[in-house]
Amino acid sequence: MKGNTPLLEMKEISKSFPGVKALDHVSFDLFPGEVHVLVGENGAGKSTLMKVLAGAYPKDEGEIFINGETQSRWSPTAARAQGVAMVYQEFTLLPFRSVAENIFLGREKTLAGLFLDKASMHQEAGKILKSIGVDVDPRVSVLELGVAEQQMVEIAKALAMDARILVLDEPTSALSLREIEQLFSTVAKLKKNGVGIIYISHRMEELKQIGDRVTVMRDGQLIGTREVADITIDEVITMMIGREINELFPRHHCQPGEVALSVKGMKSGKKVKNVNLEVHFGEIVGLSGLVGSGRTETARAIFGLDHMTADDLEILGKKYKHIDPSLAVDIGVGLIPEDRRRDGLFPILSMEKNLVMVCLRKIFPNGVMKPSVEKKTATEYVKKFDIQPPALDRIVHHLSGGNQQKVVIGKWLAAKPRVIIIDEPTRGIDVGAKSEVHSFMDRLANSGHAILMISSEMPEILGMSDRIYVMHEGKVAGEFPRGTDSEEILRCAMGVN
Amino acid sequence: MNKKNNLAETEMTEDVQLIHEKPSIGKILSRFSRLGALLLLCIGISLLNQNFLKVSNLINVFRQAAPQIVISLGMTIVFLTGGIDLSLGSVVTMTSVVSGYVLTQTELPWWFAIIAAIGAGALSGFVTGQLIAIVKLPSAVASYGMLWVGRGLAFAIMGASPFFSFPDSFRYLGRGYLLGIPMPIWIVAIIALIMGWFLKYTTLGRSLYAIGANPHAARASGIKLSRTLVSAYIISGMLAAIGGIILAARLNAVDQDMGASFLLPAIASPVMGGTSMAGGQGGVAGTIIGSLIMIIVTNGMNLLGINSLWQQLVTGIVVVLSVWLDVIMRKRN
Amino acid sequence: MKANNGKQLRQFILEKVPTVTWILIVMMIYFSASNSNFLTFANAANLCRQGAILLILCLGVIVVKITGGIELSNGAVMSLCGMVLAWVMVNMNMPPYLAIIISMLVGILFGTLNGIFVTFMGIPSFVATLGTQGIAVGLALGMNNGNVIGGLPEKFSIIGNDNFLNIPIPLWAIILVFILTSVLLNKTPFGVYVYALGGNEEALKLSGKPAWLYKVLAYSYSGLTAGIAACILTSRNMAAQPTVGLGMEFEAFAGAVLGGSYIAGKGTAMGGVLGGIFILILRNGLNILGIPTYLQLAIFGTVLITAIVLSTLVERRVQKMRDEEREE
Amino acid sequence: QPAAAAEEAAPAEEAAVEEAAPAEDAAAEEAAPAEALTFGLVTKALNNPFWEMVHEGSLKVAEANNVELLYLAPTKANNLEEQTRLVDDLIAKKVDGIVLVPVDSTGIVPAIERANEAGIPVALANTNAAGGEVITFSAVENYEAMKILAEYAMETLGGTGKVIILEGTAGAQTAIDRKAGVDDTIANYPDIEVLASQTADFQRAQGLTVMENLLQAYPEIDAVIACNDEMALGAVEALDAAGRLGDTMVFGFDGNNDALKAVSEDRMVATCFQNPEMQGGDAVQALIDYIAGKEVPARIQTTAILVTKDNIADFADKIAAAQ
Ligand SMILES: Nc1ncnc2c1ncn2[C@@H]1O[C@H](COP(=O)(O)OP(=O)(O)OP(=O)(O)O)[C@@H](O)[C@H]1O
Ligand SMILES: Nc1ncnc2c1ncn2[C@@H]1O[C@H](COP(=O)(O)OP(=O)(O)OP(=O)(O)O)[C@@H](O)[C@H]1O
Ligand SMILES: O[C@@H]1[C@H](O)[C@H](O)CO[C@H]1O
Ligand SMILES: [Mg+2]
Ligand SMILES: [Mg+2]
Repeated sequence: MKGNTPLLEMKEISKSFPGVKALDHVSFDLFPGEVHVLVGENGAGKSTLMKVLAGAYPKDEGEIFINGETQSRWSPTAARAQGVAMVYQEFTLLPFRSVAENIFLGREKTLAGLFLDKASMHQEAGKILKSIGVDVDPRVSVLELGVAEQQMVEIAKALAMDARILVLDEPTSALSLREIEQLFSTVAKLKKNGVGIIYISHRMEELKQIGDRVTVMRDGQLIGTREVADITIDEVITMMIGREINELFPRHHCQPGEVALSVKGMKSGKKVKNVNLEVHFGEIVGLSGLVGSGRTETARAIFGLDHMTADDLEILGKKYKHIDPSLAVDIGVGLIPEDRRRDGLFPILSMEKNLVMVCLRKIFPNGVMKPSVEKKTATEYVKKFDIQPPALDRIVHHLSGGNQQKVVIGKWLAAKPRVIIIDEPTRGIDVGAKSEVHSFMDRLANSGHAILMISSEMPEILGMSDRIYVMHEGKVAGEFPRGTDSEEILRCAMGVN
Repeated sequence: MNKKNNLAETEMTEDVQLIHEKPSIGKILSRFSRLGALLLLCIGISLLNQNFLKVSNLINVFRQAAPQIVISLGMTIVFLTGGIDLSLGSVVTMTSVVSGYVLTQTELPWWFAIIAAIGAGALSGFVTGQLIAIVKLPSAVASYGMLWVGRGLAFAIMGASPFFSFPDSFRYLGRGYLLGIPMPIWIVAIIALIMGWFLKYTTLGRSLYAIGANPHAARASGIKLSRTLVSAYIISGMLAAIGGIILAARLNAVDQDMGASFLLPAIASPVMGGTSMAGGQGGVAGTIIGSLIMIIVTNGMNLLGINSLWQQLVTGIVVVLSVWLDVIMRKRN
Repeated sequence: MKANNGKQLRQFILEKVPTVTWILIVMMIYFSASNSNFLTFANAANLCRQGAILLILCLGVIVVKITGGIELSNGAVMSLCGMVLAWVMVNMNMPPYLAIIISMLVGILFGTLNGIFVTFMGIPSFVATLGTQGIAVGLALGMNNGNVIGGLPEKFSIIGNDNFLNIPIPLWAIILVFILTSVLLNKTPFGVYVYALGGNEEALKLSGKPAWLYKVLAYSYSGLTAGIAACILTSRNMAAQPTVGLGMEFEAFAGAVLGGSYIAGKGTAMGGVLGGIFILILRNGLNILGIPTYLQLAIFGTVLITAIVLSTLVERRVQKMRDEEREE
Repeated sequence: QPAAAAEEAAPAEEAAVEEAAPAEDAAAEEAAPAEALTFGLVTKALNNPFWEMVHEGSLKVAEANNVELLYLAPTKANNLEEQTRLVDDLIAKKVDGIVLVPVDSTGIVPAIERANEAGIPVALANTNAAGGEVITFSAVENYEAMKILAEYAMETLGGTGKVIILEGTAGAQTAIDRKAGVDDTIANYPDIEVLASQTADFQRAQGLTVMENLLQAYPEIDAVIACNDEMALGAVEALDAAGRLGDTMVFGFDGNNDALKAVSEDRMVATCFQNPEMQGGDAVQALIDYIAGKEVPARIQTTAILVTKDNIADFADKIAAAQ
């Protein structure tokens, strides 16, 4: 493989955003028929490097070679012409338009160069979708698809370009196991056809599954490139964070106190059919289950974000018939949401304003604020969570993913809730930030908080929970003590007894 | 267990040094770019015409700007939440018609006319807010509907003929002086101070920014979305009513068209003052500057004797250019 | 099978046809029952003639609205186009057909100006089109000292008042602009890009297409419709008045909204036309019933807001039904 | 001499009233037609009490003759496009006659021609049109009336001073004639300096802003001659607010109730009463007569009365109605 000219060579690429050097002389190459995995902490610069490759961002410095030829003018159009196709980390579909229209966006088939040739677009879109095992009518609008199907359409859109270089930026974060398998077999097929694939993922196990080579980035710099066969996951992680992680899950002891939260016979929407659960002070309770089993909806219902009914809802010793988020905040319940961009952050507001948003009404009960108190509170949490950079006036939009998550957690803890619901505490954040979040959770429980943790990552469930509930089709299907093995939990989640 | 509840003491081991970012020259420039534009404008005009800087003219400028500033502040509040209130112009009309009705068709005292007008503004804002918060109409659509409702009510209350000739006590609000300063300027000053304080130092004010920055997160942070939104529209309705009262008192009459011409300046002033229509960003001072720029451009043209027929052309260009300047300055950051 | 038919009917009533259609039908039944002069050929022709201006503007607005923009300049641009149109015919003796082309070019020019403000200068469309409104009104007023231009060549009145193949020419104009708009939106790549601009502009940029160009073109198109409408309006009055179109932008906006385009990336030519017709017929019907003007507006406002609320509720219901179906 | 003009005018006005009275009687005498007639009245705006007076005058005559009268006006003041639509809707409604006050004398012509085609008689009130067939035009002689007013203004000024003219809606015949009346009068007074002549679209709010602006540019203004009362009253408010009402004389036109009141209170110097009730009533009467097959004069002239402090007592009832 090394003997050929590389399909792609990026040499000494640099790129700055206002205040951030996102890429600092990074070099990267790709050979035909290989899967080159790109890993790194949140904000390491992976997506930025790939966006430079796709022409979405102009580079400040450096050169791009395709098949050994230097490219003088680089733009989305040029990239496409050279066979670069990319599945972006962000949503790039048109929600109200048809699947076919999305797949062919910008490369429409026309009759007489003027009018859309819808028939042949539908036909071809159908073929591509089928080839990756997706059963979706190309005529329906994207709005009607589920998240996983939408992600598969994004992939089909890239495949439709007959790319020689295919970039997949975290393609699997929204996919279920079955779809991930489909994707991997498609990748294998493409490899055979000599396509070069760049694959970005935070899921370390995937690295071993499909990667040929791996490149690690940190803080906008290239740390190194290795053959996957020659390196262990632990070594990769060390490269990523620049130190060894000796203890992934800090949770050891637990002294449960009184019942903090108790829910009986709760229903909400179509996804929550019958939920019974209890969380005690000083305890981390894991809520496991398959994607779509209704865990997020359960959390939202308890917190009052969605409408719900329950036979019995008792929080901190008081019974409630109805609950809404503002009441929940007042009585000491916090929800650290799954979708932090949507439900957690105020991207254009400063770190300080984000951090005090929930506790505002608590620290200023008469509605009039004191700037000094506000600043003091925010400072406290910046320090406590080591948010980087520790600049109170910085707009959180400019922070990296992990630091954004710390702001969301900090914002909630500032309100001093006694019952904390955390939905996917470490989704989309890198290994370093992950262990920090875990140690926070551990300390919170030890200091007497009641924590309900939803997670799709089995190691996290097993490593952090003092007790585990498993949901299946909107119901709590089982309860397990710490130390239960993963197979038993999975069986329960799949409804097998 | 309770004493362990507080993490603070145990956790603050490492002493992280906060970064206080020194504002760069560019940042300072952009921060004051609007004020700079206003000053440049003033200098330019005063070089061309000595009358401009006369106290009497400046007082006149502020007096003319008064209703527009008050109404634009109402729009600012709504912009902060990420909405827009297209009904403000007709709320101005409707509320001043209400005050005109009370003043001329009833025996009620003049101050009751003011209360009635502000009440009508609040009510209209309440309905707009409900349409947005409860029915979940986009704000442009809901307030657009209310634009016609407000106009319709104004016409219906007034019938086929306008109200005029108001008592002097009411007209004092439009043309009276207190300590040598016209009443409209007092009113604006007081309102600006209250609104500035409200937005900066109250939790409700902060909630408005939060909703504009991200309504989902605002709800999930325990902010009462509907109530906060509705109060924003109520406040803007009330401000429109106050603008209407100043106008009616100045004109000594109300007619069914008087508010319509305020809608567009009310949109342009906050935007020119750096309030983002997308929500979550902006404030009182910018809006005042934006309004003043627009008024001073007109005033300057009058002083320079430019035919009023061409004035809208110049205003249009100034609006575009000053927003452009703002865009450039923001990008620089 | 039966259930399936029911579903299709439901889909037709709620999804395929904009809600405003049904409200429109109810309204028309009420007006025709109340006054025999409403549902007549003469009134239909009247509506076509007077409605052409609004409907054509609505079709331009809908394109801008789909891209996620707002168009507030078309009333003023239409006035200016009318002034230029009359000016070149009266003062330069230009033949009407050339003058018409000039009117359209002026419309396109000012539409393009909007587009440039929005794309290159990054000004929000609300403010940009507002600025253009001021510029256009200023020019329209200034160019003839605020005066009306009359004395247009006799044959120019054909456009606004005569028939071609027994159909009023303004109706032809509506039909042509309607077909042009629907073809552009549905049958050409340009249409796809217009929807993409509103749906996910980033996606369009990433696909390597010059998004700015299509955005500018969308505004130019709206300008073109203002130029076309100006020809009809000027011909109907046989005079050009500098502020004649003022306020028209708000009616056109209402039409676009009622036609179901208050979300960026959504909307159809049909919706725009139906929304425009709704406004037109409501005002016409109230006039024909003989409701005094000052009461009409209150009714108009109430009906408008009811129609908007109803459309929204229906839309939400449809979305819910869709979600339920997806569940199955 | 101005007083003389008023005296001259007064008897003429009485005559006009007499003229109208028998016509009403005649109509009342006639047996009511089998089917009641429906007329439409279209004015320029709703934001000027002047139009309500035209409406009331028309309504009085219509009711006395068992005619139904629909009253429509553009919701955007003085808007030609909307007014054209209103006329077209009345044609579609097949009313029996239309009393029309054109916003724009040229631009309205095709609408009148469409009414002609539909066989619907049109009577103009207050403002003339530049074409189309109309059965009559009922109004004052604006040029002459304005000359009388302007002449009075020149007298009061003593033939010298700085003057501002506020013009009416561009393109309206009333505005054009009145402007010509002022201009031609002032042409005879070389010591009069016209500082500015701007339109305020016959509206009070615009009169206020235009005047506020002009006050900035001109530190010395001796008189404002406004082509209608609404603009004059707007100017009065601006002057008053600037504390300059004592230095500047304001002249108006129309004789609206609150303008008359302003004259009685010395806030305005003079106005010209043009009897809008009669303008509307006469036009309605003409339509009724025309339909009944009677001869109708092509021009019905309403008498204008110069109103000053001297004869303001004659209008006591109208001033009372202003409150
Ligand atoms: N459009 C932008 N404007 C400003 N800063 C940006 C922009 N895009 C990325 N950055 C910054 O550049 C740095 C690299 O970001 P990038 O998205 O490439 O990280 P990543 O490695 O893809 O992280 P993740 O794993 O969270 O997706 C971060 O500090 C980020 O905040
Ligand atoms: N806040 C939300 N608003 C709307 N839809 C949501 C929200 N959160 C989740 N969903 C929808 O729920 C589905 C995901 O399943 P759900 O969240 O109910 O299950 P879960 O057990 O929490 O699984 P996971 O969170 O791992 O996806 C997706 O279709 C997603 O669109
Ligand atoms: O004659 C009338 C009145 O003067 C009125 O004030 C405006 O319109 C004119 O035509
Ligand atoms: Mg990334
Ligand atoms: Mg979930």
